[in-house]
Amino acid sequence: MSLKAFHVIFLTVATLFCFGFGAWGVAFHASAGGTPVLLVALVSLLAGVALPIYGVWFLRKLKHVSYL
Amino acid sequence: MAESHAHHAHEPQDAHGHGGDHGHGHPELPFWRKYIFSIDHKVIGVQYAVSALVFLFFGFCLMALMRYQLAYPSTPLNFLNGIFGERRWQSGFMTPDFYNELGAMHGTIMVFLAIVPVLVGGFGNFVLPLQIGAPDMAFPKLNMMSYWVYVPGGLIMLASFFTQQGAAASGWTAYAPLSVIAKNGETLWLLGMVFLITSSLLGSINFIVTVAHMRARGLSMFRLPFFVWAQLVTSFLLLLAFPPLEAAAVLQLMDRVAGTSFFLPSGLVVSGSALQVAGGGNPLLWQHLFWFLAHPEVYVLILPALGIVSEVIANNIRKPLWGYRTLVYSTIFLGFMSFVVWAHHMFMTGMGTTMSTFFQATTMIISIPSVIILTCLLLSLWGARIRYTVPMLFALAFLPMFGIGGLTGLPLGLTTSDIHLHDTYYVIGHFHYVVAPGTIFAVFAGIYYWFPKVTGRKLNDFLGKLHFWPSLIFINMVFMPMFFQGMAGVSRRLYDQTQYHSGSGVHTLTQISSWGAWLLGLAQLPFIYNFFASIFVGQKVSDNPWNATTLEWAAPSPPPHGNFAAEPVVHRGPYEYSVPGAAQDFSPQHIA
Amino acid sequence: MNDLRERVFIITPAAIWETEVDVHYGWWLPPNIGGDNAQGVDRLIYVVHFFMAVLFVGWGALFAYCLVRFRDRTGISAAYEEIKAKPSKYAEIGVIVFEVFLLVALSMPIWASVKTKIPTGSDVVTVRCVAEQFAWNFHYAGKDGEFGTTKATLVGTENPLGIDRSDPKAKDDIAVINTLHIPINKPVVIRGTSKDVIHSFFIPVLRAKSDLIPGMTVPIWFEAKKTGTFDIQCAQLCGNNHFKMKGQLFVDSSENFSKWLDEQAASAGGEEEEEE
Amino acid sequence: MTMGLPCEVKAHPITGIYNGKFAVWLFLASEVMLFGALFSALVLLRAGAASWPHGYTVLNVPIGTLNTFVLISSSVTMVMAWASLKVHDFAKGRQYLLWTFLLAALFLGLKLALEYYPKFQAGHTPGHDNFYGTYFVLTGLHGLHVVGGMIVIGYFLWPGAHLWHENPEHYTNRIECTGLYWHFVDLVWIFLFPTLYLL
Repeated sequence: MSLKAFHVIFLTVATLFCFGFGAWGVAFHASAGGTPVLLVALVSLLAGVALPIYGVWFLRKLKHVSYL
Repeated sequence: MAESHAHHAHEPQDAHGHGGDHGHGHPELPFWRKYIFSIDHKVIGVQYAVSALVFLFFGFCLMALMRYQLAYPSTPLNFLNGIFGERRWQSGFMTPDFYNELGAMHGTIMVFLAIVPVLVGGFGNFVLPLQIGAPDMAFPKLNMMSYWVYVPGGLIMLASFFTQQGAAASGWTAYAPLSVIAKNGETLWLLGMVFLITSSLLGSINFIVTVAHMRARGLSMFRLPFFVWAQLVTSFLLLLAFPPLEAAAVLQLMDRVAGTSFFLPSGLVVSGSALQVAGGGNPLLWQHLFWFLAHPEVYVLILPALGIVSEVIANNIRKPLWGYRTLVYSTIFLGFMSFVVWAHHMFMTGMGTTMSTFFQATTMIISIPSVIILTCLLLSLWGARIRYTVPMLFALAFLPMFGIGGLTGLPLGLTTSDIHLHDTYYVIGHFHYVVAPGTIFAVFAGIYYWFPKVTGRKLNDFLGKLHFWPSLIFINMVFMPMFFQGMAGVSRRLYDQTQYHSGSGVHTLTQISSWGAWLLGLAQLPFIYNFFASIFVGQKVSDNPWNATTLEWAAPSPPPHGNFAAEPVVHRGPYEYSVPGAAQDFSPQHIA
Repeated sequence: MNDLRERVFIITPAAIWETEVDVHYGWWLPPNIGGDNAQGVDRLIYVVHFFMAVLFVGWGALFAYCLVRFRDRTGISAAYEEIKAKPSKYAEIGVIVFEVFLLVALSMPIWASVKTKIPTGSDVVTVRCVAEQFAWNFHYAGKDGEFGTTKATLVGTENPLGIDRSDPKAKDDIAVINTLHIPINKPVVIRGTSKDVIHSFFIPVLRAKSDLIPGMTVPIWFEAKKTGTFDIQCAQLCGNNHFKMKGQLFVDSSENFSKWLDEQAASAGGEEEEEE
Repeated sequence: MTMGLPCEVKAHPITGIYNGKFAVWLFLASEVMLFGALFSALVLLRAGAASWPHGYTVLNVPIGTLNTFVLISSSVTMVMAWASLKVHDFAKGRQYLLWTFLLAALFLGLKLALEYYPKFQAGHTPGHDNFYGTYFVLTGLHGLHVVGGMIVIGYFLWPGAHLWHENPEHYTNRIECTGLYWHFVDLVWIFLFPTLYLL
């Protein structure tokens, strides 16, 4: 598996993490309060949206590189 | 040998190129690059083998000392007082502490510093690239590094004997909490283990890539000699089983030096006072992590040995091995299964029925491929024309010895019979039959078989037989009594067995065993002499003195740097002996 | 006796008896004085070894035959073709079937009985066993049948178990070192644990063995069918005096066992008065 | 010395990859076993513990999250370095590599200054209890992997950079291998962070 393929896997896991963490942070804020946590949670949700967009751009850029 | 220039003209000179190769404008490598920090797989293989044999001998000496204490627990040896010093030897007697150090270090040295390095590092390194027709390993520098990581690991282990508090004394299994509250030698042991594990990891990666990528043209996976398959499966075991032990070693190191309590439960009271740690740990965690490595490790000790034995048997029966593919599949299956049997070492830890059912079932399952492998080798003898060469004698002796070792595993693998036999001498007898008359005989078979390839000279036959027969007799004299001692209920790792009535009942057997060990030591003298003398005065032989078929015999003896004069091309399977219609009774793989 | 020996004896908190045991230990399994479980262990050991002997002899005979018949001599040549070996296939299937039989019929039922059918009821004798470097502490509940609480902080040379004598349940508790008294023909449950390192409680004549692990309590149960004095061994390396971690098992008649309990109770009560 | 071993640079016809990539994947398999064993140890200890704090009550979640993003970005710059080398843009590749190196250093700096140091100040050493024990072992071992990665990246940034001029494809391959390792280290953190900080 080349770095290209591994990067795609990495981005998938990172995106899942971003949404997961965002959800956790919002829930945590709802029950226990705390501004810093809410802030990083919102950033995380934004990153969760940004990462797949970057991923598509990345795949276009490396169209000619093998997955193997 | 001159032809080698044609193909590898850009390479530095052949290390063994007797004079004639000089003056072509290639700079000769300095001594330290050629023999010490060499990146040639053959030199590294020899380095590994020689270091490991030295450790093997050292580990044997530790055991010979222990055997005296066991056989004559009340007869002092006063002349040793001065030699070993007050802490180790008092008023003519070994101290119990020193006995435990010898025991722990004997196990560790034999497994991690002697057998694995000689099988994988030694034979694997020297033979494997030759057998697949490769110029070297895939990563020559990594190869050098794994040897030079192994050396400090070994030196740390040895150095621990000379520290003030002595070496590790908690057995080669280093069970917590004993090992955590033990003296400083244990810390050195853990450090040494981290080095040895790292060395094995580097080596195993190198082997796998080499087998996958460096095979000669035409050498498909099912044309590989069985030895290569055995090394490949072994490498996967090393690669995947060693890291958990590395994790465990790190955790135990933390427990010892950073005050954590991963393996220490709450409320420990040591020598009458409460231990000042946070507690909350679990001693069984260590055992799980340790045996997750150490069971696959058993197959690391035996699979390459089976590989060597198969090569030697195939060559000396002058016919193809029976069921080559079955052998390969069984070996792969063994490798997989070895990861799911580890807790059969832990039946006595209060394990319930669910766990034990699983682990004794997997243990029974893993016995089946071993039976199949032995059967294949036995059936290979049918219709053969057996040449009783010295390597063949060792290889043949391996079969029943390994058989005894394997069979005696059955009562230990069944929980109910294990209740009585667990941690008795029966266990010691069992695993020593696998690794001593088993693996070590395979190592001897390999040495006698490949010595002509390494040196261009043969070991003396008469001395070889003088080595074989006494060794066979005495090694059984050492280990056979242990089954009876175990039956009688003698516990392992006892400094003085006669303290218990079970031990005094079998004391004669203990003494027989000890004498067997010392005589076994004497029986190695012809070998040691033969080994060193033959390097210089052994009978010079051709490149293929055994009329063998595999690729290593296609290279010159000793093989030059880069191994083959021209890259070999493979036309057939590994054991094409006595092919009907062929001119000779062997058809080498590389001859069309 | 030389210096070292004496010193080793002093380190050991245990007194080592030189009394003669009541069975002969030889070169084979020691006498079996246990109940059904212990007999089951022996049965499996015998059956497995018979099976191993059959395999080894059969295999060895074929091996020896091959070595002689197919030796290198003039006039014979090796056969290139593989032989068809149906019998070996049957032998392998036979091995598998027999292993399943060993596992299901002989091993698993006994193990289940040892591990899960821990006897309960009024005639069961329960003893706590706390192993330490290098002694076995046995703790009997006394007349009330209930164990008093123990605390690690109270552990000392006088009170190796750390029994809290202020607990009313602990008043009549009995603590003994390296001596295990049990009555004949009654189920005995040992609740084993350890103070420091892992020990292994092993009574060869009862075919009973279990690791005693700090932080865990493991039940070990057995019945003794014969009175007498026997060895308790440690089967797990536990430090430099592992070899001396010897206890004695006294299997008493019912009367002698009650008598012994009464004597111990009297002396336990006496000790307590001294303390107060 | 050029050995000219088979598949050192070019892909093997059957496996489709070159030696180094194969070796790195094998190495990563062993790393999976290493971290797997430690995660299992954590699970076993936590399951058997009398009490075990929730990570967010004692650890600094915002700093941990920030560090997670630092590592994710470093993986992006790492892969960009390789992509640039693939199109023969050495200057740009090296720039991205430098960014990766700096982000790794930032991660370690934040970790040491804002996480380890205050905890040691408060007496929360590894020996405090098994929560801190596992926390320090897991994050410490991960930190060592980051240091290892920095050493490798640093090597290819400075002393090892000349390989580009001798054999650009070989150099690009090595950066790919470094990237595979670096992605793995980052992935470990992405699993480590929720396990330790959020559960």
